[in-house]
Amino acid sequence: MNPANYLFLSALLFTIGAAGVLLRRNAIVVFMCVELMLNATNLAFVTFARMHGNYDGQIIAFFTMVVAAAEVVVGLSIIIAIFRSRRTASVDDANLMKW
Amino acid sequence: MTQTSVSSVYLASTEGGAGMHSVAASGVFSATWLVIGLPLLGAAVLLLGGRRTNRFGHWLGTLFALGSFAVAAALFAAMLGESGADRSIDQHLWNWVAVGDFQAEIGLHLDQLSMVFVLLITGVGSLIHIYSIGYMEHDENRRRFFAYLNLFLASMLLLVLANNYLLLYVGWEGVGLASYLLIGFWQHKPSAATAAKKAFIMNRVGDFGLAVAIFLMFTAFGTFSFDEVLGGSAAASDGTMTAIGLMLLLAACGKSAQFPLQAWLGDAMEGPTPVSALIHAATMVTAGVYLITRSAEIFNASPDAQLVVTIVGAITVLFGAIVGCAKDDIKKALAASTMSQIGYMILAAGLGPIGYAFAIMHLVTHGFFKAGLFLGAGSVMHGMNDEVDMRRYGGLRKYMPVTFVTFGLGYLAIIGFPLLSGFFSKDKIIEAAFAKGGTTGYVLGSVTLVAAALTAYYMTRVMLMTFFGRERWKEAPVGAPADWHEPHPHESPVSMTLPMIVLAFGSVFAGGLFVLNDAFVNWLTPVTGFSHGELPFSVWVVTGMATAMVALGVAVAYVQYARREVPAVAPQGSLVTVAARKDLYQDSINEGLVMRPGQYLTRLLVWLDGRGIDGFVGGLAAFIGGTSSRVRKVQTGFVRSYALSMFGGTAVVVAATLMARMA
Amino acid sequence: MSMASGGLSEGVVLAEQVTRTSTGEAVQFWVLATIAVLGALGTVFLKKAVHSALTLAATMVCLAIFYMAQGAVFLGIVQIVVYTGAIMMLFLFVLMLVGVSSADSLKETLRGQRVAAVLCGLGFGILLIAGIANASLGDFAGYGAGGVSPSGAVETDQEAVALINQGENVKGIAHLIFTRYLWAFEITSALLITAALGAMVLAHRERLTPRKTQRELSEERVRDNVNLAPLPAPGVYARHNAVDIPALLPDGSISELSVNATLRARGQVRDVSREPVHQVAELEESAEVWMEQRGDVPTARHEGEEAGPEADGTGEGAADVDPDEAGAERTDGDSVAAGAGSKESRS
Amino acid sequence: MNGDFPWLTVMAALPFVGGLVVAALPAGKRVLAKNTALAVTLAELVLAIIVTVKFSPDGDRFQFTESYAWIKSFGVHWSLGVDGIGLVLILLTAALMPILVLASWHDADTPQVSASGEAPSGKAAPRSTHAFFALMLMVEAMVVVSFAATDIFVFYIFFEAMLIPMYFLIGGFGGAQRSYAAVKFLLYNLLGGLVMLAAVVALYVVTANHDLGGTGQGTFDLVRISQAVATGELDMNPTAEKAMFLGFMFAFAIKAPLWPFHTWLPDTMTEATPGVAVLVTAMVDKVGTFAMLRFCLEIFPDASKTFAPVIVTLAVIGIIYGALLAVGQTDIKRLIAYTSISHFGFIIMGIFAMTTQGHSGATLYMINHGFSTAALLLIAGFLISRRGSKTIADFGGVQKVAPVLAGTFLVAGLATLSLPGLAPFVSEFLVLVGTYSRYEAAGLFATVGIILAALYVLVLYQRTMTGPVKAGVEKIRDLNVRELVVVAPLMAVLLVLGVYPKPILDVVNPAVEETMSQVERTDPKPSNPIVPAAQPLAAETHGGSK
Repeated sequence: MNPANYLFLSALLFTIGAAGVLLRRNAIVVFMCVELMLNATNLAFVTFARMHGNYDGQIIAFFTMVVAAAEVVVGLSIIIAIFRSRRTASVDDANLMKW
Repeated sequence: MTQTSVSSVYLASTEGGAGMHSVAASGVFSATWLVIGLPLLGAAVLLLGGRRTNRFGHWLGTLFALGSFAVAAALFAAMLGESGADRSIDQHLWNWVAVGDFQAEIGLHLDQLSMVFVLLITGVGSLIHIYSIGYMEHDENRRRFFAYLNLFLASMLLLVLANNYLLLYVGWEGVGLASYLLIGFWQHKPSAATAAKKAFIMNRVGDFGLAVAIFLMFTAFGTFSFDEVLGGSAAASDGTMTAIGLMLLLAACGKSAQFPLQAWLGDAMEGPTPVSALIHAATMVTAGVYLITRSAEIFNASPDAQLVVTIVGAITVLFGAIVGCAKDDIKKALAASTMSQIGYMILAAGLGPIGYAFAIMHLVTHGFFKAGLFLGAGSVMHGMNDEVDMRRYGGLRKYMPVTFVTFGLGYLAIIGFPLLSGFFSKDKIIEAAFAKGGTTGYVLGSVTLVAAALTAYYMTRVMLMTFFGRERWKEAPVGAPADWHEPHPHESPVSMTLPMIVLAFGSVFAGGLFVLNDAFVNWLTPVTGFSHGELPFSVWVVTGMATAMVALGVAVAYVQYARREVPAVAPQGSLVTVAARKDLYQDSINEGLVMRPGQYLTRLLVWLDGRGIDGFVGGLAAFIGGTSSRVRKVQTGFVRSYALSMFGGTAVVVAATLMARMA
Repeated sequence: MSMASGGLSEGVVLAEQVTRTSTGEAVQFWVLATIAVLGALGTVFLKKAVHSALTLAATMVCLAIFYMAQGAVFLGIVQIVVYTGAIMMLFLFVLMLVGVSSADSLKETLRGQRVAAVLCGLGFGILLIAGIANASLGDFAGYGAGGVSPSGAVETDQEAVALINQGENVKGIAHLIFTRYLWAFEITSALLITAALGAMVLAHRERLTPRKTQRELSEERVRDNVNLAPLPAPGVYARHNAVDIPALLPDGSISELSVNATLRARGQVRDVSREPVHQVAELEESAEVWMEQRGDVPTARHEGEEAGPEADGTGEGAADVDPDEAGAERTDGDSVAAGAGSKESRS
Repeated sequence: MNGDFPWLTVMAALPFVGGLVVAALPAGKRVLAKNTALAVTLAELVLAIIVTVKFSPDGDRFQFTESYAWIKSFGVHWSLGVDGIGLVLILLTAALMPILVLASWHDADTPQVSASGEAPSGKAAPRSTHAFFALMLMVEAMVVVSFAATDIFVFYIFFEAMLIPMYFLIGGFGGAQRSYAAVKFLLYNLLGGLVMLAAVVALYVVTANHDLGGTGQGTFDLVRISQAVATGELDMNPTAEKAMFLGFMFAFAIKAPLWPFHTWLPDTMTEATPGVAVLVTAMVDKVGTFAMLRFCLEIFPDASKTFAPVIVTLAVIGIIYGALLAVGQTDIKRLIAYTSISHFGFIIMGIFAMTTQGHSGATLYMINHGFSTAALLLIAGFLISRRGSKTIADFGGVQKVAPVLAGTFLVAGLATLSLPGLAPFVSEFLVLVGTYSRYEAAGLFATVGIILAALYVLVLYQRTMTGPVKAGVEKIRDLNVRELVVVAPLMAVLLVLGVYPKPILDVVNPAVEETMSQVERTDPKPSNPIVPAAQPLAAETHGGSK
């Protein structure tokens, strides 16, 4: 097997995640799909690191995880705050900020 | 043919004469600047002093004018003591504008020609100052009036004393400003304000000519000082000289109210009468004649320009005379007369060296008698509740004897009664016109003769209607206001009659003195040059013809206005009369050709600016605003739509990258 | 796990440059990749968010194994601990707060969104995959002992190169983090603190009115004059003291007030109004049996107390009347239970 | 020669710091704020006078130069320095500011008219006076830097930053439509500035390609670039040069404003308070014309020559157009705005005539127009604030009730129509002569402007000041002491510069010579020179020799 397959897998997962973001209305699921996309990129990073034989890609993936953790914390708080005031977790319901 | 011979005669005769080799001012002459400085200081003191100077302002103003006259007289005396080129004096004051080749100085040039003008301006000007003390006695703004009079004198003196065209331009416009202020002195009258504005703007049209003439001089010679331009004029091309000449003529037309810029003069009668006297006799309208005479070399170098000058002069002579015949307003009749007389001068100046001296001579004599006539008219109005309609005068000789006599002498002088001032000066111009030679000479001569007859006619008419005949002022006019009361004609105070008497002396004797030994011509020749034209016939024939024409004019007028009753209301009159009363439709023509198209153009442009240029700008803004208000609907508020567009964009970027890589 | 460790060892072994992996890794890849993709699809398409979370967790674990297989041991562990362990659990907590049971409707409400999303996704995926397929990826350098200089050696510190060459993943990463990426690493700490603070601020709910004191509460209660006395405790006849069992009123119906409002709202009230009657009857029966066995004469008590015959009558009649009584009780109880929704909870 | 004291930086910093101080003064202390602002502007004037005195016209072209590295990565320096042209404009700015502060004394104290045009009620915001004067000082600082900058980037920054305080000055104080005017002003000028920015960047790239900054870098140093242009070291691609020239020119043409980019000016001047309107026309707009002379001609001499006929044509159109529109206006301030458009036409025409007279005249014109328009606008402002209307038809006979006001207004008007003896005449005549000697037709058409100028000034004067006293006019008071203090120096300057412009010209002329040599233009020679070649200095001495 060619290790490049990891990259194909990464692309596939990323696309699925992106489609999920576009298709799902539940904010939590949308968020999960975002995480999926991040994970996909991490996989690509790790693969690239292996490709180049150094650890820089892994470091980036590591930072991505840190950022993702921070992001999840804040994002989920926002979802909760919204849910608390509007009793819904649907991203379509938060649509007041428009023209 | 004749023309060329004349100009060659001129060239021969003025060798070393008109070249303006002058000496720097020293001795008495170093006080030349005081001539201008004194009235200027007077104006400044009176204007800045404000109400504090109200009490003595008129005396102060008169004092400054008289002081200026005294300095002028001293200069004249000193000049008589000099001879030849030493009579031409330059006084450099300070460098004004110096940019590259453009070198303008504030410098004065006093020579025989300027001297004549300085004496006339300060002399007659001072008399008018004195007269105004009495005339403006009851005006609350008398101080301001004297300030403006002083300003007027200063500007006019600057005009005639400048040693370059740019400084002359300053005086030129200064005169325009002073006339604006004085014509519009009674600003509360809308008609006065309008007349003042009209005068200034028509003058500005003339100023345009002067400005362009200076541009032309600068591009042709790189300078615009009198000595350099005039000295070099022979070297320049004909076309350039003709262009400069015509532009100078345009300037002269504006200031001297010559055709086609004559329309402001009649309206200028809205100003107080001393102002009219000042404008018509001593300042302002004479400036054009001065300019042409001063620029003699330029015109001598361009026969075409000279021809145009004579044509303009001839037209104006007749124009003024015809209008003068129909006016019932005493001041407007005199104004038309001025226009006609200045026409004489312009015509004479256009004749070249044959005429310059006579033009100036007529200018001086005219200064005397026209000032006298206007002051007389002012005196009449003073005694008649400011009535100006001659049809409401009549038989006033009994009530104002001094005015009658002085006015009468002025009248005799202007019609050219033998041996009075006007006789000599006008006769010389008629001679010179015939002496021009050829068809032109005959045409011009005939015009001047006809005009002489017309002058006699309308002046006699004025005289008769005012001082003789039935006392029409005793009857209430048709449609008189309820508070109309009969005027009580009375003689004016001494401060007013005294100047009139002095001027009457001038009217009577000036001409005779001037022709004695050709004193005047000899005096001016170093500046203007002089050549005797060759008359096609004897001098006495011309004199005889002129006298006959005058007699004819007087006779017709006598028949019409002394033998017949003068109606208190103007009769219908013939077509010509109606046209003349309306100044030969000059205002209608101006309105139709300039004012109305201008107004429409202005309105169109205002509309265009708002709707066109700004409309485009506003339209652009509205278009962008409208587009964005439509495009903003894309912002649905659904975060997934935004995500979709982002994702689509990413896909496009990836596609583009791939395409770039593939290619 | 065995496969994971196998992959791991193989990954580390991969010292020389490779264009193909070992068969073991290939097998592992194909198996786990399938799971990972299925998990991802599940995340997107499963109706319940909880299920999505679980499938996502599965995908993440697969990825963790991939990391380890590719020599990123540290990252693999972090992936499991942080991602699967912490983050996904956070998701689940939030799901619980928001409501586990609420299943999403998968019906699309935005016009054209679904079609466009699928098209975009397909296009993007195809483009991306085409791009990768098209890219000249070259050889994989790999890690491990063997002195092969990694291609990125120029940019990496000597020491790090050495560590990489020794296959010391954790040490190598540690070295990089605390040398080259120290600044970024420090920044992440600021980021995390900020995120923690942000979460607190966002989740915090500001009290809009001042807290009521006990005194105020009691005064309010008196003023309202509703339920002045303490609310009835739950439980029946001291036989049940569970909070979801309402107390019975004298007429045998249940007292709503005795049960927590939340339980009532959820319909989780257990109605036992029928049971006590039934059980009392049973009890009495057994008591009679017992007494008969003792040989005691109940009449002595009958004689001693006037209530005796009544009790007898009741006792005797109980067997007769019981079915009727019970039936009446049941209908009564049913109606109450239906009202409170207790029937469902019991089933 | 000038020591090492950073005069220009101090001059730039003083109003800036002064503005901050004024803004920070405690609320409600309006008088203190005004006095502080006045003191700052007077101190600035003193500085300007010191600098002018220390300036030696025969010395180096740029004096008081200072240069500090600012943004090293693309060679930006805080470089200041003045030549004669910049110096006199700085002097103009410094001289006008105290006058403007005095003239605007009460403008910000009262609440402003609401957008619906309702009469203001209640009290003004407690810090409105502070804000007004602080912004004025900020503008002064920026204008000074713009005139003194010898680094194109520094110039650009201040050229653009000026819009910010101006926006608030126009939008915050003035007539009912002021916010419309402010937005229009901002957008219009911003558009020009952005186009210029592109040209500035392009210029940097071009200089970098020619390695003017050394080590492969470009430079923004004006002196360096113009030297390189003059020596041929920087030979730009003609197309690129034209494009960059147009980019610069576009911004300046809007700022100046040149027809047809003028429509923001009437709105701005009509709505702004008189002081701010003067600030716009007398100083801020002068930055545009100054920059044409300084940057367009110096950096792009060839393109300037190529486009000169077009720009001169536009300028002539502007002269006539502005004058005709002024005649047609019904609003006093709008009328004055259109006269300014006409006058800016003269200035731009003089610049692009590329003759010594044209350049010196244009520079002098900037000064004179500053003073004359200031006088006209401020007096008109006094008049308008008394009557509460700016419609010409509401006035009439003011001369009767307020003779001093009318008199000074007339003098200002006469200056506007370039009456000889008053300052603008000299400059206008120089511009006309300079233009005529290169472009005869343009000179002739522009001269028609002097007739139209008489028309619009006198029509305005006649309708407002003369005639019977109209209802509502009779209670107009004459100028008070503060207003006289405002007007008197302006009148004095107009008179003195009219008869003795030498001090200014002496300073300006050497700078103009430099510019002329930069564009490689010489004055057209007279066809029949009177002065023989043997006497080249005759022009210098011929006055004194007699």
